[in-house]
Amino acid sequence: MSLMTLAASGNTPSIPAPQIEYGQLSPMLIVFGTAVVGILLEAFLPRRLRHPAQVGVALLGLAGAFAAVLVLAIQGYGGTRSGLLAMGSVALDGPALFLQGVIILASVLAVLSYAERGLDPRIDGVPQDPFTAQAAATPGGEQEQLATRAGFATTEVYPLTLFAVGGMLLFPAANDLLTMFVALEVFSLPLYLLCALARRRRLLSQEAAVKYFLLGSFSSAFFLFGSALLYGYSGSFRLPEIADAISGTAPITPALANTTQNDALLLIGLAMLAVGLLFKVAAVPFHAWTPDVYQGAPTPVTGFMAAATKVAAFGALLRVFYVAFPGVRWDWRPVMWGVAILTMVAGAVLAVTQQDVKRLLAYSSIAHAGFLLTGVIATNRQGIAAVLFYLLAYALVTLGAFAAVTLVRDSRGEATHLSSWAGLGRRSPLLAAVFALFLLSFAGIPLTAGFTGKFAVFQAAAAGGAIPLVIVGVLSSAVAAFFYIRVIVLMFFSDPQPNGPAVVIPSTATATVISVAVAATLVLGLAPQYFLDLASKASMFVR
Amino acid sequence: MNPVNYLYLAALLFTIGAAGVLIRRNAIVLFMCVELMLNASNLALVTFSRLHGNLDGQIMAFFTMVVAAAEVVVGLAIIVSIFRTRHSASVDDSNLMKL
Amino acid sequence: MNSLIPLLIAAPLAGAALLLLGGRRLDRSGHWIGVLAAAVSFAFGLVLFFQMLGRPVSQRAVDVKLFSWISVGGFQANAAFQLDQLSIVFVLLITGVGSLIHVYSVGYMAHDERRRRFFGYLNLFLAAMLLLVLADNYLLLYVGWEGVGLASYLLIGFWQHKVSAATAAKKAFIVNRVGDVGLSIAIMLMFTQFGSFTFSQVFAAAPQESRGGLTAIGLLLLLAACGKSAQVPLQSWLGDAMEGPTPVSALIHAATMVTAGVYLITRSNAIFDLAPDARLAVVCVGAVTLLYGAIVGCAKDDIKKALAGSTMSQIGYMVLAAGLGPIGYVFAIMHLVTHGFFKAGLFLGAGSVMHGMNDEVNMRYYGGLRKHLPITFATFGLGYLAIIGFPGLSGYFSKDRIIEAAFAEGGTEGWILGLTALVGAAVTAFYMTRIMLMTFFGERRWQPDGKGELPHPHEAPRVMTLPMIVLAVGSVLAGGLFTINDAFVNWLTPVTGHSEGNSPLSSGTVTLITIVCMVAGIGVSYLVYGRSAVPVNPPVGSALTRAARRDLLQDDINHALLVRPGSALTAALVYFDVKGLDGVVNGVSATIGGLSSRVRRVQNGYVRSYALSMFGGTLVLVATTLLMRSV
Amino acid sequence: MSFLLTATCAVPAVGAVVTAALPAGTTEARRRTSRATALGFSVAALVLAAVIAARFSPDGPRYQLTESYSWIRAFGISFSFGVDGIGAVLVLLTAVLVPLVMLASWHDAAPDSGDSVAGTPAPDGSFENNRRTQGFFALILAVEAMVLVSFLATDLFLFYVFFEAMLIPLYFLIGGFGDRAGGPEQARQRSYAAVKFLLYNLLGGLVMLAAVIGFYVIARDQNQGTFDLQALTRAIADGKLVIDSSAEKALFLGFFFAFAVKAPLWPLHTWLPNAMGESTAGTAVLITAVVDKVGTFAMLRYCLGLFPNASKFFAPGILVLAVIGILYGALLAVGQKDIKRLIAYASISHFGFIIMGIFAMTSQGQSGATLYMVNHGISTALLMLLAGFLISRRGSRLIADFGGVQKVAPVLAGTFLIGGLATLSLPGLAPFVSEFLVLVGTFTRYPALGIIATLGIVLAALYVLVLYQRTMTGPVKASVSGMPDLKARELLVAAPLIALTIALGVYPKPLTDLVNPAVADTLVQVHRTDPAPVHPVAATPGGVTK
Repeated sequence: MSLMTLAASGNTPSIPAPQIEYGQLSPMLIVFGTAVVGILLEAFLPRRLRHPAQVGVALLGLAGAFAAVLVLAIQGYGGTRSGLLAMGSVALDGPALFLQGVIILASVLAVLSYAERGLDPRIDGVPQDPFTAQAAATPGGEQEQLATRAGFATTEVYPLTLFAVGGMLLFPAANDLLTMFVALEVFSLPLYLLCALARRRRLLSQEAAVKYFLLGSFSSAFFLFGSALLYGYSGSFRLPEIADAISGTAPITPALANTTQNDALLLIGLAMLAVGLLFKVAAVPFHAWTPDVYQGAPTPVTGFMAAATKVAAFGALLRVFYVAFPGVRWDWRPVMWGVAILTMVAGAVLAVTQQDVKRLLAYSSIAHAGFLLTGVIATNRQGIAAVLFYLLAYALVTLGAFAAVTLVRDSRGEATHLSSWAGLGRRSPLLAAVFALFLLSFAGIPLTAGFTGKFAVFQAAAAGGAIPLVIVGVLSSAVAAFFYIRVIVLMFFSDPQPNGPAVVIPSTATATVISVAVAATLVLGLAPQYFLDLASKASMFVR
Repeated sequence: MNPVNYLYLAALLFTIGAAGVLIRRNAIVLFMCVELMLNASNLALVTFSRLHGNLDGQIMAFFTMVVAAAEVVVGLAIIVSIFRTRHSASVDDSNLMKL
Repeated sequence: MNSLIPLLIAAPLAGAALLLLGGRRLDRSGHWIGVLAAAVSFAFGLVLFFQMLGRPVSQRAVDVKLFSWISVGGFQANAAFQLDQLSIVFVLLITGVGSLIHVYSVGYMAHDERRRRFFGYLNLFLAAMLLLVLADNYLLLYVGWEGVGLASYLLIGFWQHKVSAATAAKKAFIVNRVGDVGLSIAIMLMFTQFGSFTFSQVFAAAPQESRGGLTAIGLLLLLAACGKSAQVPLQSWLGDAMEGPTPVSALIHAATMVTAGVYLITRSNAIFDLAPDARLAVVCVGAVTLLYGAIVGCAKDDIKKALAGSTMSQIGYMVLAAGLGPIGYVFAIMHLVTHGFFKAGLFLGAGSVMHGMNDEVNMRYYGGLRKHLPITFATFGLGYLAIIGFPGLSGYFSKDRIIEAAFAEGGTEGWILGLTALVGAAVTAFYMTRIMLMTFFGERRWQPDGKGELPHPHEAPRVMTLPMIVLAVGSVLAGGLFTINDAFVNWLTPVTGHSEGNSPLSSGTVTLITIVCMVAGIGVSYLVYGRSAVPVNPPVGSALTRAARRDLLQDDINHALLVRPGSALTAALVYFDVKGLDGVVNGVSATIGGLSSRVRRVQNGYVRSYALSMFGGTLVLVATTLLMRSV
Repeated sequence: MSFLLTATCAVPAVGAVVTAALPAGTTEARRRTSRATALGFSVAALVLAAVIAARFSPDGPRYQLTESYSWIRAFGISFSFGVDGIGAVLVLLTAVLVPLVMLASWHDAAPDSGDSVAGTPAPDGSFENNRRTQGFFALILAVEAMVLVSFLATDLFLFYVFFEAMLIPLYFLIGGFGDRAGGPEQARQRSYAAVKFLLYNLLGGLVMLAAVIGFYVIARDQNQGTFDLQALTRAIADGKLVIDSSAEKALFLGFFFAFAVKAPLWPLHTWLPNAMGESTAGTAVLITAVVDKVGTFAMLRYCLGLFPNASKFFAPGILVLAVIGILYGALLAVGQKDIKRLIAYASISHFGFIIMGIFAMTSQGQSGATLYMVNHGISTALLMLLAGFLISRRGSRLIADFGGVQKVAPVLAGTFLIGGLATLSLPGLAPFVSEFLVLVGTFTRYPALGIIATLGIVLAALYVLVLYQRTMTGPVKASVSGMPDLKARELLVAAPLIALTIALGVYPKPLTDLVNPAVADTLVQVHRTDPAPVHPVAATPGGVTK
């Protein structure tokens, strides 16, 4: 029966009012609500109060959301009581809660490093944060100088970030493709803007924003078209229903019987959906935006993107593949094998010759995406748990690393060229040691968080029969180790440049970020049992 | 008319949009091509909705439109600001960062 | 009283430790500590000897186990000693002659600032040699064996500031190491075959072993003996070893070191008896070395090197005798003992001459010294007579019996060996007479030293002459004493066995021919060096002479065969390591780096090309997904 | 359950933290405090190691004093410690060497030395400069702690973690505290050496990681999802854990590769000469005498214990590589111009012996190899530390820059000679016992290889004596004429090593008693027995026990 005939019959069935479980959705609602409050504050508060107020509100909101996540987890929504919310469009289960927790943690740290105002010298007694005084002013123009003098600040970044966080919280929890698409855009659009807001080197910043925006929307189009095809195949956007259609257990309508025979719809849709997600996780060959955007964006934003986006995107990737497509894993696994291998190898090899520390970390994040993909490919519970744990470790260490990058500065702002990092270990051994610790964790040296994560994903992959992937993984780890160590060599065993950068003593905000990251690196490396258990308990998707 | 033809049209539009992204230099045109891709998807969605006889696809199309509108806001803001800086909307001029 | 046996070694070892660790405090009195240690050991040796005499023949050999040294699975090595008739002979020779050399050194090294250390090394030498002859298994023997090598290294290179001395010391050690490889492998082979390397057990099990196995063991032991006893082809170190102070040469040549090879072969008689092929190799080596040493000895102008050639030749006799088997073992040892006396005497005499002649060693710059150094002349002369086998002196008895035994080997072999030995005897007489004539007779050919002063030859102090006199007495009497009632033969027979063999020539005939040969050698020598004046500058000489002066080109041969290819190989390997292996390592990293910078170019900064890569990636992804299904 | 083994590992670890946390070394007194603190901790570790050795009963079970604490249950990983005879002697070795290395390096990490990191002076009073001494000693203690854990761990994963982690402090020791001589070029060389060391070993470790994971997955599939070594070996012996032959070979190679890099086995050795050449003598000793032993130790314990059949399968090939290494290392040593690189190549030759002994799979070979690890540690430490004293006096590592040292510094020359003689395995000194056992053990099963390897002893004599001759003998070169003899501190370093060299050469029984039962157990694991003598002596061989 077509829709037209349905409407014509005049016998419109009553549409049931949607049932919304506000309590269980509270983490996202709190964040969105805080973001709205932030907009209002922006509108009504005097300029000088905005910064403290926005930071405070943002942190408060995130803390509230985190508390909500904790409460939900304690109440068992991550395990036995997990279920579907909002008419089945949002899932509340272990992976969702775990990743939401991680995203909120990462956001808290990101907000803290946004709030850092002690790094750039004050201008006319006004402390300078990492963001441009007035985004609309042309770089280097008169208007910009005036704005700077006047102590303008783009405090809109906090609500923007909160919107992004809200989207990210929703993304891994989305149980249908519609919600997922909306979540994708909700967290992407603020990020495009955030990229453009750097105080220094605004040309690069704007360029990063343009690139990110164009490529991001390009990939969204693929995602959307993929969704459309899958809808065409299965008649539904719901992930479980797609799975049912694939396995043939769905109630058969005539149209469905027709389309489910057309595997091309399914497979092309799957591939295009995967493109959208792989773009967000920065897998090769959809990675090209990563180095440029990471380099150009304001460093705190880069940290936030690198950490939280990856977590959210992997969460969605896991859910899509584990909930919707387990029935066709023999089709997508070989392809994902190829992507994983390409990502690990290309990320590691390309990083070898990088000269900019932010680009280096970008390529490193690509390589890590490859390692994470091996966990996704495992297609077993251990794989889920391993990816969850890896994301936790990776997110915290990444934020720490980017926060550390913000501290190395010369007269033009952050000194990200590697040559200016030479001899940093002699000028500032503490920072160099901390950064070295992060690098060692990235490199997967035992007793650091990175090693535990790597071990977890590799063993899951091996258990899933992907031994060759593991071998490629360890070999590219060795290549990756090379460039991490190159930085360490540079910091500790090279002569400092005569006019090299100085390390600025940060305020409590950045110091907190770095301390938390160090603690996480060590705790997740030395005593990861609790978090592994947590990830393991959370490794069951609800359908 | 067989609804499948709409699907072919959607695929064609999508491809045209993608080709436009690859070929055109002007950021605005590039962005319009992306919009074209989104609308191609919308066409597909609506077609499938009709095919399956449920409303999900049409609802999705509405959402897509909203999202596209939001994207335009953000995108134009970014493109305009970079145009003001560089006095050029050519994406090929933005390659300070590479390698 | 068997606990004295370890003390035999402990005494000189303690002396060495005391002297080497004691520091400068002992500089003034240290040398006497060294002498005392040697003498005490000699005293212990005498006590043990008389105790042994007092026991019935069957109970003369005693075993003392100190502790289990190495014990892993079936590999059981004990620190255990065996004192039997053979070892006591060596003990007495080593400690007796050794003590005399110690005493002599007190005088000889009186002005050397490092005298204390010298005595320490001497004591170490004795200790190592005693360990060698007292060990009850091959592994412990090996310890002494290498210990001797170490001590000789230290002593030959004692004057380390001389490049030649340091080089000679190194050469001695390394050449010896080549021989040691033989001993090592022999021990491993014994362990593999018998599960043991203790003398008694190996000898007991030897008869079950195949002839091939025994031959292999025998040849390996021969290789070891060649190294230590300076037999061809491992003879090259001996001549250079003269770089050491003269008492060291005396010690190496008479009492220790070079005798070790003969000891090893004789000790292993149970193996050689069953391995005729190995024995044949032994006699060949002995015969060749015998002539080799003799020829070299004829050509050298350096008094010590001439004596060194003589030693090589005499040891050749001993090895030859030992290789003859039961016919010869006893005479090998007997010649070894008598040789110990007269060669020590000769070297100490040579040292005395050098002492008088400002350390000049070239005999062409000697001449007419008999009046200036009467005691030296007398003792050296007696040693000379003994070595050429002058009837009635000790060399006569021992060497004669070896020549006899060589003939007694029988067959063509016997004739060849016997004649070789005879030729050797003649040549010995020739070169020894040459030394005597050039040194003590004829015109003075003394050369001024660096300050333009002629040497003032003077007799050495009593502390040096006394040992020379004692040794001279020994050189005269030892041989005679040993032959009374075949005392020496009977003494050793329980250890080595003895058989008379059947010589084609009667004993008397051999003796007669030997004496004729000797006289002929003396005669020729007199014609060359006695009748006419000795030229100060050596004549060009025949090709053989020139070759002999260069030790029959031994170093050139070693150089061409081993050193040059060896250093070429080393250089090639160093190159290979850096460019080859390390090149691969660095190449891998360079390849990755190169790959990286090439692939990097894809990241060209143009957003449209990024989009293209995404689009291409999507197509590939879609295509492969579809392909996977169709496959 | 006693806490002895944990305590032994913990003491140096705590020491490292405490030393690093001491007030900055702005004055000599403070620096002395930090050095003394570090030394104190290392001596405490030595005392504990001695207690372990004393409480270990050779007749008891293989692993004793065991402790186990849960660590990462998710992967079946625990903090399990246990000591066997092989571990005990290596723990002792480590504990003995570290204080001596510290004593020898007493002034190697002094601040404002002008060389600091990169050939130019560090800014005076800078943070880096003031922390230098503490950093150096703390890093040494950290290495010690990690090495001890590796020797005492009875959990495969625990072992792996520390096997890898110890690279990091060592890396900083190599790269940050190199040899003093030379300018920027040498600084470049040093950082090259450090990076090469780390990457090479990391690559080995990562390959092993893949094998560890593979092994774990296979074991878990058969309900043996644990990393506990004892449980695993028992399961293998009982047939509860069956690894398919080709998988076993692959896993063996994964493990072996890591150990062969670390040991190092020819042709994976090229990092060692760089690392030893460019680091301080103390660090070089730490690398070759202590850390590299973890590699050979692990071959014996893990390769043979977990993969008995693959070990047997690959043994001939490995033996060939080992023999090549013996001769190759020795020949390369002969060709070196640099004292430290010479010693490094000599070590490569010696590691060939050790590996040969292990894979000959006879009791003599393996006991010998274990003793060899200890003895090589002692002798190389002696030679290398003395070489370090020598080099620091002249400021050059080139052999050609020396000559006639014995005349001006006889004690230095004499002790150096003893070190050299130990290196060439002179009978009567400790290395002889082990070398001969290895050779015999190899010969009984592979006579040809045994014979070829024996040639190595000639080459050893050659490189040692050539080194001694060129540096110590001959006329005194002007550049060494004012060279002082050994100081009391330096003698204090050399004396115990010399005493040990002699004592263990004369009476190795305490060590063999500890090692033999563990080796016997290893041979049981690989189902190998010693070849019987062809013509056994009629009576029981003298003094055979058991």
